[in-house]
Amino acid sequence: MNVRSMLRLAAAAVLSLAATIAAAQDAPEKIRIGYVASLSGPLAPGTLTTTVPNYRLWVKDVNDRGGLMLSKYGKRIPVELIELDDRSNIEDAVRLTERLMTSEKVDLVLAPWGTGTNLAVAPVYHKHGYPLLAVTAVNEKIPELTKRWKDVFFYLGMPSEASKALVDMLSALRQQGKIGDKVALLAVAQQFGAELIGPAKEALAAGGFDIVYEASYPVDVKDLTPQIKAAQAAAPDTFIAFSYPRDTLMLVETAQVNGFRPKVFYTAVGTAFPVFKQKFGDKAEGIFGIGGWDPTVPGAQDYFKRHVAVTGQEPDRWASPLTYASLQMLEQAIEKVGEIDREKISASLGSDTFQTIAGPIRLENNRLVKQWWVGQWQGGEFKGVAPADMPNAVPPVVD
Amino acid sequence: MSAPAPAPVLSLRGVTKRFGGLLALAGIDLDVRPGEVLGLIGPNGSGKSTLLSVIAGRQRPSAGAIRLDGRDVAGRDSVRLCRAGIACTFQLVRLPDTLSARDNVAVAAMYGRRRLGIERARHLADELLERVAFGADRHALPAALTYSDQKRVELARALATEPRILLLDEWLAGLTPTELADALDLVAGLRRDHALTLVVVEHVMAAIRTLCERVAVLDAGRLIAEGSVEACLSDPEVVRVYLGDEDA
Amino acid sequence: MLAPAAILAAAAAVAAAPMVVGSYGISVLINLLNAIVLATAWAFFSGPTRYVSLAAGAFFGTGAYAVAVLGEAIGYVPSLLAAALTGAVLAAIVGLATLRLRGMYFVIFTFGLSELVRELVNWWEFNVTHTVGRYVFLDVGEAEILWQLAALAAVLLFGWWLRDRSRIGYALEVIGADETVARQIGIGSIGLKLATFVLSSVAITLAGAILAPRWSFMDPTIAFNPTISFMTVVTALLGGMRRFWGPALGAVPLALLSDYLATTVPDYFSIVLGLAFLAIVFFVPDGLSGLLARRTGGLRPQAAGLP
Amino acid sequence: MAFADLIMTALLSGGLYALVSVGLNLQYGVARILDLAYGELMMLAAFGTFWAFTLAGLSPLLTLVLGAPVAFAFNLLLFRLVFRPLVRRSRDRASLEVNAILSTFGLVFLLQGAALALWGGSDRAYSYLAEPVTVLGSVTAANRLLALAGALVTAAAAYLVLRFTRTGRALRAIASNAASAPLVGIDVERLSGWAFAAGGLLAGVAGVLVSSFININPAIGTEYTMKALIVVTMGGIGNVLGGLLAGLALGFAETMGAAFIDPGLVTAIAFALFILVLVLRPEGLLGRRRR
Repeated sequence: MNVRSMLRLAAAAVLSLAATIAAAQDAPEKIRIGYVASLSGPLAPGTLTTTVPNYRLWVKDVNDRGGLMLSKYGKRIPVELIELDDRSNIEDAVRLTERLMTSEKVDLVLAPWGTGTNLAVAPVYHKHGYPLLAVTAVNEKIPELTKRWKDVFFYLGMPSEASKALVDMLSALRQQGKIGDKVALLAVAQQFGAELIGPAKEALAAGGFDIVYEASYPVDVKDLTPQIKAAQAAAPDTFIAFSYPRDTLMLVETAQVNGFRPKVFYTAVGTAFPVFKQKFGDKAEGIFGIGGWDPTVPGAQDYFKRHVAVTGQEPDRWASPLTYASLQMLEQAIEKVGEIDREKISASLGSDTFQTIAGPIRLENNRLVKQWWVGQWQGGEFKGVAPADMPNAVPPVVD
Repeated sequence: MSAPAPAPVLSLRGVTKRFGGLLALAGIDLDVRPGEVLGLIGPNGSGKSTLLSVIAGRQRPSAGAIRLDGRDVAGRDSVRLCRAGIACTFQLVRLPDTLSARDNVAVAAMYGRRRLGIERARHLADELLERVAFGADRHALPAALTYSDQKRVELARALATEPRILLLDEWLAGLTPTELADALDLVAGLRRDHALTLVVVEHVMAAIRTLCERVAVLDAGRLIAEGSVEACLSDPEVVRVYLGDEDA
Repeated sequence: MLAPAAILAAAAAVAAAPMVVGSYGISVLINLLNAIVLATAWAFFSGPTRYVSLAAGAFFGTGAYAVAVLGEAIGYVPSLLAAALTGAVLAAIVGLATLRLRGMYFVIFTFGLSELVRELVNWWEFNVTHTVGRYVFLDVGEAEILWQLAALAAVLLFGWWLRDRSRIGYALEVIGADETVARQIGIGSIGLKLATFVLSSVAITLAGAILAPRWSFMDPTIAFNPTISFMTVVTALLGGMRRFWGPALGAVPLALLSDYLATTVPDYFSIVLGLAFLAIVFFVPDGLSGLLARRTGGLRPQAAGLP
Repeated sequence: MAFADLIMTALLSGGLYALVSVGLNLQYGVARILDLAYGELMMLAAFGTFWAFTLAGLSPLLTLVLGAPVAFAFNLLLFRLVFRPLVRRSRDRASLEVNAILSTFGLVFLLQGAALALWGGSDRAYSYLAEPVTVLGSVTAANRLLALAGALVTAAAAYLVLRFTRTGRALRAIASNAASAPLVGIDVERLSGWAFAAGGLLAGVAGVLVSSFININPAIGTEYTMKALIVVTMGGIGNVLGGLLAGLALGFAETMGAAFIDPGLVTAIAFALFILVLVLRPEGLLGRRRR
């Protein structure tokens, strides 16, 4: 049976190759852009909150403009989006990515969602020379990885920077006399939690904070009441949880039920998600979380409205604007190059400055070095509050 | 009844088996002499099958000693007892459903005491099936066989392990009168040819009379009589047990 | 002698494939061979003994994680050996503790085991090494991965074929049907079951170890993916476990079907796959190998070794 | 943490385990269908509750009442269409189990895919009864307390029905020996269908009750299926009280483990307990030996 399937594969490959050669002479009818993402399975909620809506929105936006302007052919060429589902399975992600590049021969491949999946497919992008705009990958090895894979671009930064920004904000608040020294620290026992809690502890210790409670919990935790009660008993000024979406919502609800109201209440991934606002409404007010955005950047408000209109949901107020910004960068890079030449597009992405809904972006060593790390729900909006030197950072509200 | 009895090949002393609060065997003392056919009788639930499975190593006795050729084997499992020469058939036929009749027998010859290779084991299986007057297709799966042929396969399988002591648990039950007569001849012949010692649990009294030199009668886990068939069957307690339980 | 020749020919064809098919073709073949190895290894134990094990994910993950942790430190090949050894030890411990369980209790136990191993590895990484998630930068090409999987599949298939022609094959049949009977005819069932379980688990562990370099990043959630356990069982059941080539037969349509559906109906992928499963249960009751055997006039089970 | 808090946490998480297991006990223990799509039934109910609450402002308790007949009918239909033919075809319990694994695995994909196509894959959540209630001197969320109450009520109801009604006795006869149940005049197919549908109904109840304190998305079911299977197995297949006991035992083990050993190890501790129980009592806490 192997021989037969091999033959069939070979035949398919030959056919599609012939088709490609025949079509390559004139301007292409469309630019084919694909992606493999977790449309189902455990990674789907993140994918369908942050990544996929932006891809669909961007393609619609581009096609509403008539397509991408390729100067080589002197006209706008519409974009066709090819979506594949890896079912949250990493081997499927690798294989289907390979398929898009070598069998479907799409022009560009957008990134999947999540650190693990992005890193798993990165070698495939690298091997076939496709740029990977790995927006939703957060990890400490970014400087090494960008050396290894020159076509891979990172946007969300490193966990140690997140911890530093958070602790800097706390130090400033303490200096203003708004909070005291006592910090309670929780982390989900997973790559994300592990990479954040280590640097956070160091930064807190260096900043002279007093960690009065520290604990971790497994990814599939069912009830966080004991942790919240224990943290509450330690009477901290600041509560920090390096959490994932499902536990983020659980932590907030449990804290509210138990009347646990530290001056600073911070939860991580998920705080910026629309589901957070949907569930807590007014009760979200004042809660800190990872991410944040600046709604005053030109185009940002409009983006927000289009996102709601086209995808039926609000964007995630952390990685969503950056995802869309990464697509704007891709668009501008393509139009600057004027044709689908992936090597040139990668070069442009790595060196040019782009105007986006997240402000002007210029990558350094293939990564975005300045980004929002702490946001706070203020007046129904999750505003960026730290690092304080970000443009339009609003001051954190602590009463 | 003159010469001193030869040393027993199998000797039970105080063999006891409890299931929770239930006493299934209450200190059984019993000797099995080499080459004899010992009948084990008693009403339903008297502990006959339990006793057989304890002897065969399927169940551990709660207390007591079982000596095989003078060595205590109580608590040894059925694998070791099989290799020591004890084989049995089951009260309800138990034949693996995916192996043919022949392979069901052959596999016992591949293990058991002989440990033959596949071809020789199959050859032996053919011989044994013939010996037990198995009349159907050797390649048939057990489900396709008649009950009496299934029983014959079980017997052949037990023989294939090359036992010295063969335990038959109601092997004759459910046979037609003609089949029964043939089967009795067969068992008697096997005993002669293979120098077997047999322990037979049986309800068919005619079979007991034909086959057994001695019987042991169990009731409620106790041994209530032991000796020649006639003597036991006229024992007042045995009569009471049987009339009280079976014929009522 | 037809079967060994066929196995060898298939393995050779797969080994030659990288010269013919492109990168994606190799990916498809890797996926297919991985499914074949997992399903065959699983059925190698579960087929004759009729134990339904959901531990495939645990062993696969153990192999993958072992290579992720040790690969760079001690080299790829030594890390493969270390993975196999870890899998063997784990399987021996698990086997000794659980092979007396039967039916659903064993199923759930083995599933619990996968979760337990994942939790413990996660806990260890979080609290002791402080690095949940490992980077796997090993210089192992796709073709090499394919060759290793092909070799492993060939060894497994050939081993099973050989076993069917040995006393052990017969013994396992009896054990699976009725362990009491097996023991009564002198088959040391515990040792045989344990040995089979260990061999099967080592093969699954090796599959994980071989695939690890394909994903440059590994964390316990990725490595110990419960889907692997379920897909393995379903693949083997679909192919049928009565014949040594059955599980491999189940892998072919599943691997190709899922790729086909993922690309043609990505949005309704799950629905169509679900319907396909139901259709299979209703229209292919004995697995594909059963269907094929019936079509070809029903191989007499006794004609060549075991059924 | 205060002693009262510990006890309350243990009861709540144990109650959650018990709650999700009752329905599966009926479907698997009594109707003999190993339903891997059990969690998906919960997922559908959770989604239904979410939409009823968000779109129509319907209280989850009202959804519970209105949805119950729907869930029952849906599961009865499922049994008639999918599982009855399988039961008829299967030679023995083992082959039924294989068929059930394959078909319900397909059902998992089907139901998840349907939810995905209908409602998308992102997380949904709403807030209901996230109010503090003080019980035994410990502050607890009312919605979690409601789930505990649900566990006790459904387990008690299932137990009483199985124990003291004619139908219940017939169902238990099927559970212990389906082959000989017809001999004593029991309509196995009809009653199995009812048991399956009742189990599906209880899956729905569990889905409604947990929906207010979890994130709802199409993929949440699998986890509950596995948890429920573990609880059912640990308690003794088909034994509702055993399931309740096993659920509570797991809850206590997790809570005490988190408090006195390491919160990062709760799942490992729960599994260790599960494994210990199975090694010591392979038939489950209150199960009866089969062989």
